[in-house]
Amino acid sequence: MPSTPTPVLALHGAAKAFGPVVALADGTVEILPGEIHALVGENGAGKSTLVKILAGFHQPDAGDFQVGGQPVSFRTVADSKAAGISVIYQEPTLFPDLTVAENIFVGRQPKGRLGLISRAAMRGQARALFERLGVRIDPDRVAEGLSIADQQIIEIAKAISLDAKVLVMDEPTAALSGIEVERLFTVARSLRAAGAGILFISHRFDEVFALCDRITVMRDGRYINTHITSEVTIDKIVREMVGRDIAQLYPKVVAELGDTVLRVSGLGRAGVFADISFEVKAGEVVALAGLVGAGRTEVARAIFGIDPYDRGTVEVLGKPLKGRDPQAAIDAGMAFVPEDRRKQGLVMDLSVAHNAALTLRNSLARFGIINAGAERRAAEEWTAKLQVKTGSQEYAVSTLSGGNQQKVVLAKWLATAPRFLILDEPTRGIDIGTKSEVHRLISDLAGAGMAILMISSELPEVLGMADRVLVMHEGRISAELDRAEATPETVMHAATASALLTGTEVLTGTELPTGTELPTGTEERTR
Amino acid sequence: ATGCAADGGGTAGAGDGSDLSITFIPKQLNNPYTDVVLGGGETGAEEAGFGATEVVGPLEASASSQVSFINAETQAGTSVIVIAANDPDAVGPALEEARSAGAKIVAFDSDTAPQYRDVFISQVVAKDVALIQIELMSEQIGGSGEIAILSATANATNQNEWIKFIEEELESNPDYADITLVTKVYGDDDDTKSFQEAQGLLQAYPNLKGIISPTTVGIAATARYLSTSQYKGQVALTGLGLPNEMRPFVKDGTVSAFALWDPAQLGYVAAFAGKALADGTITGAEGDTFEAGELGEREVGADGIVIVGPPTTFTSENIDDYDF
Amino acid sequence: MTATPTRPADAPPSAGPTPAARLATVLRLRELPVTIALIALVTVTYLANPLFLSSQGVKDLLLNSTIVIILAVGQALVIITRNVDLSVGSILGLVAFSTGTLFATVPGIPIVVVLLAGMALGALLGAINGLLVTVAKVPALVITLGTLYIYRGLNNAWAGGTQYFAGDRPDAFGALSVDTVAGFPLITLIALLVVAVVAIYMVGTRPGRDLYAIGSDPDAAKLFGIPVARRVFLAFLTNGVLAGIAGVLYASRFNSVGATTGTGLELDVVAAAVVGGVAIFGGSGTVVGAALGAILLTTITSALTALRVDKFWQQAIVGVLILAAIIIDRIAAVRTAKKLRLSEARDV
Amino acid sequence: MSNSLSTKTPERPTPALDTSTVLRAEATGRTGAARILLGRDAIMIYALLAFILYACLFIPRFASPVTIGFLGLDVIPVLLIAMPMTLIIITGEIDLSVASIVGLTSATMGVLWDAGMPIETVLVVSLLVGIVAGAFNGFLVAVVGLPSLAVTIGTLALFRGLALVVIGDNAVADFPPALTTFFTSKLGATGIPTIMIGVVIVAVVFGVLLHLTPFGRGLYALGFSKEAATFVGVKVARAKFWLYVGSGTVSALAGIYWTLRYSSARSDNASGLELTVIAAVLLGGVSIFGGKGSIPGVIAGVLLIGTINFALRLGRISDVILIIVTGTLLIISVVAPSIFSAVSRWRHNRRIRRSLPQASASGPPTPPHPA
Ligand SMILES: Nc1ncnc2c1ncn2[C@@H]1O[C@H](COP(=O)(O)OP(=O)(O)OP(=O)(O)O)[C@@H](O)[C@H]1O
Ligand SMILES: Nc1ncnc2c1ncn2[C@@H]1O[C@H](COP(=O)(O)OP(=O)(O)OP(=O)(O)O)[C@@H](O)[C@H]1O
Ligand SMILES: [Mg+2]
Ligand SMILES: [Mg+2]
Repeated sequence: MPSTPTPVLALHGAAKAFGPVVALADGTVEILPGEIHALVGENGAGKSTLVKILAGFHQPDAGDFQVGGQPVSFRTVADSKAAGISVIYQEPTLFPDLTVAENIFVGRQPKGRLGLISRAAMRGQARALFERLGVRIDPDRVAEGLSIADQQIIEIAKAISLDAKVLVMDEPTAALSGIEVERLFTVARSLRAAGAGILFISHRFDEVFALCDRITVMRDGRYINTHITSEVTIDKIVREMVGRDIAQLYPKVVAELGDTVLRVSGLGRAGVFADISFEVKAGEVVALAGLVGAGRTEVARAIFGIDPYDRGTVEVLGKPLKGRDPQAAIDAGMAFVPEDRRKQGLVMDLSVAHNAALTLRNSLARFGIINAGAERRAAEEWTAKLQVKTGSQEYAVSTLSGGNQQKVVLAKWLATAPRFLILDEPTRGIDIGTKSEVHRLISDLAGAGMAILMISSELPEVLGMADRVLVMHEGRISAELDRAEATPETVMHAATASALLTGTEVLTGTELPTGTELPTGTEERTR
Repeated sequence: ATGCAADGGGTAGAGDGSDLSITFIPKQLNNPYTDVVLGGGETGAEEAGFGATEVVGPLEASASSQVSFINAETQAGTSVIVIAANDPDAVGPALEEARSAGAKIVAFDSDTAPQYRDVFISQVVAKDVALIQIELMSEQIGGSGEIAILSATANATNQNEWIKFIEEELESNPDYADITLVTKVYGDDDDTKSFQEAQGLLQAYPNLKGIISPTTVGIAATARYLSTSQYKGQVALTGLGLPNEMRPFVKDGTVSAFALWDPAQLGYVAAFAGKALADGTITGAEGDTFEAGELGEREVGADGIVIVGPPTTFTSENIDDYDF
Repeated sequence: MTATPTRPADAPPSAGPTPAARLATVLRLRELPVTIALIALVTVTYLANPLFLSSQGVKDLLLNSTIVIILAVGQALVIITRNVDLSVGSILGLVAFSTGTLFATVPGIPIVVVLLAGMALGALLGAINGLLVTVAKVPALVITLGTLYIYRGLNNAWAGGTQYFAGDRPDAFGALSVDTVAGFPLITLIALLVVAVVAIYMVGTRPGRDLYAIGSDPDAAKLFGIPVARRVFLAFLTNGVLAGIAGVLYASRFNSVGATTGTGLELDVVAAAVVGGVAIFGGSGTVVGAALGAILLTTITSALTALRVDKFWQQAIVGVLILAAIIIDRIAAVRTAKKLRLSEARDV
Repeated sequence: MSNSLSTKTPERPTPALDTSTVLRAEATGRTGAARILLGRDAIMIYALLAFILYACLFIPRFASPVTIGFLGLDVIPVLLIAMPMTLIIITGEIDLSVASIVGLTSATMGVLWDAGMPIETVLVVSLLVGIVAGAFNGFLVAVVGLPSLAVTIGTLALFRGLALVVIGDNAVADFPPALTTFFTSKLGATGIPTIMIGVVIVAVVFGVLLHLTPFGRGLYALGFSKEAATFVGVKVARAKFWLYVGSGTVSALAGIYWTLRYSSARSDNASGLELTVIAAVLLGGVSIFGGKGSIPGVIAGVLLIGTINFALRLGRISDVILIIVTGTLLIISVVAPSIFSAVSRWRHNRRIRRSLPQASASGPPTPPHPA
């Protein structure tokens, strides 16, 4: 092996557990100066946890950490920053009440006269940064209400303005369009040329192969391998990431289709999505694919009545559904497993039984009083069917592991015996074992005649489970693909294609929603 | 602090009373005027021969807060409860219960409704207090002009009675024909609030010649405001105040004269009245008499009211002779 | 419909905000409603009763609001971090009484020393709040409700029936709230100085901006590496110091200090901050706004008296004012959010 | 490496592929009797019983039926208002205006009675005033969506102000004696106030509502996360609105009780009571963030403060001590759990650290470097 320069950052055998869940068992990565290093792995592989250890946000339970050859042990995020590590987190961390410029410079605002913060200097520097990234965002507007893409750009601006030795980017491109991604790459390459080390996390292999020098693969919280990009193929990386045969993971059984259960026509909400029309038949699994921020969750929420919509109709079994009324949706036979089980799916302090029976609470009541016995039986039935592993039905769900929590969410919705089921990221952040159980369940349910709409950011899951794939892009359905037509390429193309066109082309033929206020001075405020 | 009790070297009361207990329930604890009254009361209780003397009460002077203290005393089997009522009716049912459990009830300083107590120890004849205040005011403003009253709480029994007499006197007495009472405001016996009420009065009534404040907190706060404002010396102030509190304002000319009885005597007499009731020497009927230590014999008047003594007028000449 | 079509990615950014944008910024200021309300109130009252703005009238207005201004500024700091301090009334009471005690027991003690002592006591009490909130990580509302009782209890236990009166204090101390410079009473000048210093701190220093970031999103602040606990502690400490200053000035301004001084002030102070545009859930609002809120709430009482409005209406009007403030704030927020959603949206 | 983990979880089928490997075989939690006997509410009830025992033994005259009577009458207003307050705080909101509604109700009763209306009408109209006041809060919080802390600080001033407007500085006292005696009467020789029956009914209604009905389940969900509640069909705005109406109604009942028990209708009745109620509710184990708490715990909290209060008065110990004790209890009740959980987290982390392999043992892999 040739003698190599000292890594700017080296982490070996890092471990981190949250309660009973081991998020990271062996986090290992070495970044050389002047290198862009990719970190890939499935959802829940522990990438973000590793990033948060580098950032000093989590303290590892075990492991060996060096920066510039010196052992370090960060106690706070500030320690990590001081050591020259700059991090873009997966979830944007903007302060909604502060202005864009301030968000970039929090904690290190440029000072002017009398040692006070100079707003003019801050504004100027922010503009310069945006110019470098090739975007236009008004530095003086507050961050509240920015699109996810803009938020991501601000995160990037924030990180590169630090002139750090190590730049860590956790899925920075997830919400960006082609042009913006290209800009980001240019900036990243120039930082590399200046000698910085960059850790780049992405689920998009084209980006990884276009940008990165080396690739580290993680699986199930463990380091698997590191490759030099030019010496490896996508296939090999995918095999290492997944660690098993895809077919085994997605036990899809194509079911016989029945009547149309859900019909959505012309659904639209100003500024969020438009012209959404599709059907789901009994026994069918329809996947809603697209990039993060494409508006899939919004559509599902509107269908279920969580959010309002301005136009269009939703019909269940031929009957129109009242908007903005989830109870009506439930009564009509709908169920919705939301994407964030901690905040939306479960009441963490309530017991497993109470959670599992929460959707049934009205029908379990006689004379307005919940029948405790019936409640326990209803809860037990489904938690048993789904093999929720818990010591007792009376434990608070917060004591369960993520996978088991997700099963409780599924149990509580399946208990309502729905005709139509929406699954939003049903396997996000759960372990592989449970994951395949969930996939088998989805197949079984469809086989039993349930209509299913599944939102997923995992392409293999979409391709493996769906009978039909609807691809969303910027709030519209950009493609509808049969199981046979759906390949990684066709889906990704539909999810990103129009973003590769120029803005004006996208716009042609788009009607203005009537009655929409045109805000004044938009060109000033926005990109 | 109690001039009366100190100079007499009074005789200790009857020996057989040591199993009797007395409890004072003032309007509010931690109030300087109350402390003087209670000081007299404790001296009186000791001289009258009570075996146990207690002082309990709420930290805030609200109508209903005294009730649970009365209840606790009822349960403790206290022989005599001496109370200054924040509200004449709110304490009624609780006092009835205490009485039926055998306690004697003495109201002092501020009366309850008459049916709830055995006797009421009044500072002075209510009318006298009213008259002396209006008289002092009339002197200071030369018998004509607008005046206002700054009182304690709007429900305070004693203040309202005096105000009523003041209003009647203003209407009926030809000497006061040129004096008009423009408004009554309430400082709730709270220093800050009284201060701001005084301020508001002067702004709202630019022709105001004088303020009567029949409460020690109110007069002190008003005096403080006047002494620091342009109205010092222009607007007259009188009422009922504690000499110790008012001394600087008398000295600097903000106030020329005000009145008060000796508060310590109030507590002192109340203790002896309680003893007499407990011993069965009196029942609270009109014409009953009892020995009030060094203050001599006192007689129960109409409605069970016992008058302690005439009010004193304090001026720059005599104020240094008093220490309370 | 949106900016998207005009998004030439490399168009040169404009140099600075246009005059129209500046005007828009002014119109969006959270302090605007309270300022307008204050001006309107003073004008109307003045027209009805010119005495309201006589030199004595102005002096009284300023004196009345001085104490609440200082407390509201401190409270604003705490609320901006998404916390609240209900114990300020009790802190003020304790400090005011200790001021009285100091003057009475140490004859000839310099006023500055007393002021510093008051600030130190306030700092101690504020630090206890801050420690409990940050170290035990429990909600400030509960903790400061607890310390409200404890501090008040301590004050009652210490003071008992003792009260200190104006006469017990040196004349020079009392003169602080009597003598004026350019029409401003000295204690009001102290309060204005406090407002200015804290306002500059909040606008112009990094730790000050951190407080906004923390209130805006505490989780993000932690992820970002802001020393959240230290900053929140500092906010409580500062609030304690300011309550301490207010306590000392209270003793100068009012006749007596004793066991009950400062009782029931807490909700008035929170109300002043809210009326002044400080969002109750943190992240936005300014100390200048809070100070204006304090002035408005204290002025309304004087104004209604000067207008001879039945005093029984005063408290109800204060209530209406508080509600109006939050409703206006809400309407503004909803409108901005809607505008942003439409302007930022993709072309759908 | 994986062995050291998987041996601990033999019953899991796919340990090698499992990120969320469970270190302990089962999640910890308590079941059945232990859960009930060791819960937060139970601790409050033990504390209450322990204090009552102490007071009976060491405070003269405490152990008597008279205590029950006086204590009962004293705690009724707080007990009543604490019921809806518990539900409101569980949903993550707050109502600071309750004491002002008591004052407004009392003032209304005074004025109407004084104006010669029949007492039945007076009671009904006063109750309606409370309901309207609650609905006003509910409208602003639930429908308009304003922060309840700010709204109810505003209505705290507004309702108290309206009480002043209604009755001014008058006090009305001459309510029908039959009614006022009824309000202080006792149930035979038990010493229990007759009116306690009504209070128990209110407590049972709210207890059942919170713990046994679909609505109550929804409230916990709502308090934990508004989103989670919306997903299971809880009508968030409607639920909150009715809670504030409930709060206004019960506060009005407390106002009627207050007025008739003290036979005194005044605008300043019950002023400052809101903080006492909130302190008692929080002491009873309700989390100010919502989602946690129970009616039995709150009742124990209210009774604990009430009993300490009464015992101190019986022992003629100054209210000063009571204030300090209340504040200290409140702080301990929130700080103690967070200290316990910090300690157990620390112990858990230490165990994990020991059970996880150290990096040095596994030996750092040597990734390839670009040539
Ligand atoms: N704070 C936490 N508490 C409990 N479990 C956690 C926590 N953070 C992460 N986890 C769990 O740790 C595992 C790894 O999560 P992590 O976010 O690191 O994955 P990732 O590789 O970044 O996935 P993705 O590609 O979806 O971003 C998941 O099972 C997740 O649920
Ligand atoms: N409150 C909001 N105000 C304005 N725009 C919003 C708001 N919430 C979401 N959006 C916009 O709606 C779009 C869709 O967001 P969302 O993240 O839910 O999409 P998604 O396709 O469900 O992605 P994923 O499920 O992978 O996270 C985003 O572009 C976002 O900017
Ligand atoms: Mg991640
Ligand atoms: Mg989504």
